[in-house]
Amino acid sequence: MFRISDVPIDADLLSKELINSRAGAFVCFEGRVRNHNDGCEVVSLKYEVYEGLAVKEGGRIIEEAKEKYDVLEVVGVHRQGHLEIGDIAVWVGVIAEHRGSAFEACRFVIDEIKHRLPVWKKEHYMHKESKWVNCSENHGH
Amino acid sequence: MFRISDVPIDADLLSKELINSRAGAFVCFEGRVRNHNDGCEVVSLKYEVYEGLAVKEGGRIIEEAKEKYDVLEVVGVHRQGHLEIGDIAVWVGVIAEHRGSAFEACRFVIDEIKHRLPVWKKEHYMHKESKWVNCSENHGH
Amino acid sequence: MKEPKELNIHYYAVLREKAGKTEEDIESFASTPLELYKDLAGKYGFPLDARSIRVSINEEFQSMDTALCSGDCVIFIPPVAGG
Amino acid sequence: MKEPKELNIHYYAVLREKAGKTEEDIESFASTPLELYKDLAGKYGFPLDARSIRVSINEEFQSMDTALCSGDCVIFIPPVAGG
Repeated sequence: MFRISDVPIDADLLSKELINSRAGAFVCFEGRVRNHNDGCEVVSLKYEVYEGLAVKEGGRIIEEAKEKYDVLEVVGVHRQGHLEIGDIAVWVGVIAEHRGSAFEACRFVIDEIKHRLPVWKKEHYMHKESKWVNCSENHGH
Repeated sequence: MFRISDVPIDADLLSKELINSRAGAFVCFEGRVRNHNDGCEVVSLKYEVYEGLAVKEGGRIIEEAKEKYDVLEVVGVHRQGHLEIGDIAVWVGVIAEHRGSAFEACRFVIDEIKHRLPVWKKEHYMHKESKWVNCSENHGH
Repeated sequence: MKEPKELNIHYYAVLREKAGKTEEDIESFASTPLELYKDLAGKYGFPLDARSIRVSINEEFQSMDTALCSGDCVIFIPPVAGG
Repeated sequence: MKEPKELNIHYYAVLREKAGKTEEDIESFASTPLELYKDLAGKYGFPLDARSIRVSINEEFQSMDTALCSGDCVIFIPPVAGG
């Protein structure tokens, strides 16, 4: 299950989707908005999401995780819109019989989300102009 | 912070102890009571804890994690007493600036807890006599 | 004689800001997303080199060398930054 | 002449069940936890070999060859199973 959310992510509610009496391990990851990035003070940020493709690609990532690791269930959610410091940007939860595969699958899903999901982040800073992360003219040079 | 709890572990409440505006990553692990172990149907279990030493040793594990990994805060709690299927037996939460160290520290803490904490588990089964896990006469043979 | 294709283009992030719109219908003689991107980058002053751009056609990732067809919905994907 | 040591022993898990008590004060001539464990295992029929047992003295893990002193609180640690 992968979703894009316009409203604050409720981690407690999401973890209730991951209940199974065979599960001995639950691992979750929350990506939160930090107050700094690359040495700049961040005050807030905006996530813009190409929702149709993001939902498809997120679903594919979760299916890949289920094929690759011995897990019972995987849930992922990414926020879009305006976020403040401390808000949850992305949430991934995994249940498995044993902890090894739960940790590995959770790590796999968040790594793939960061690389593959069509999501863009505009950071608003205290002391300089707002910027689309990774989208400056000199990116990669 | 490491604690032993006589009452059900409230994961949502614990995660609220891990709030820091520098944190970009929160990782948590829940160990839950499974309905089976080693092919036997488990109906419930009891954790007996040598509390004085467990609190000391758990605290040492958390200090080791903080020295070894670049994390902001670590919280761990282990239940004692009678638990039912699905109940949380142990909870570990970590916040860090980046996800890599949060995942690694969380994994380290739960692995060390399993090896080092003076905690014993008696499983009650559907179809055979209750047993202290790891404490049979033939253990390790 | 070569006819122009009718394409629906959506813009996101820095491309949306530069184009000043979220989407548009255009007629184009571009045969691939790569050609199309270069045309649009010239028109709107997109800051990103085509080498850092990926493309989605009809809601699936495709190569920048795919042949475009009339009716395609084309979305250029700047470097992502989710999570 | 060798005098017995006064020791406080606590029992956990399978040892508690076999001893039928959570703790007791005893007098013992055992010079190490290893000797003490063997004495108690004989008395109570503990199912675990001394090689699988660790020991805590005064709330710290110690070697099974540590010298015992009068007044020590000794707790034998069967193989753990937390988490």
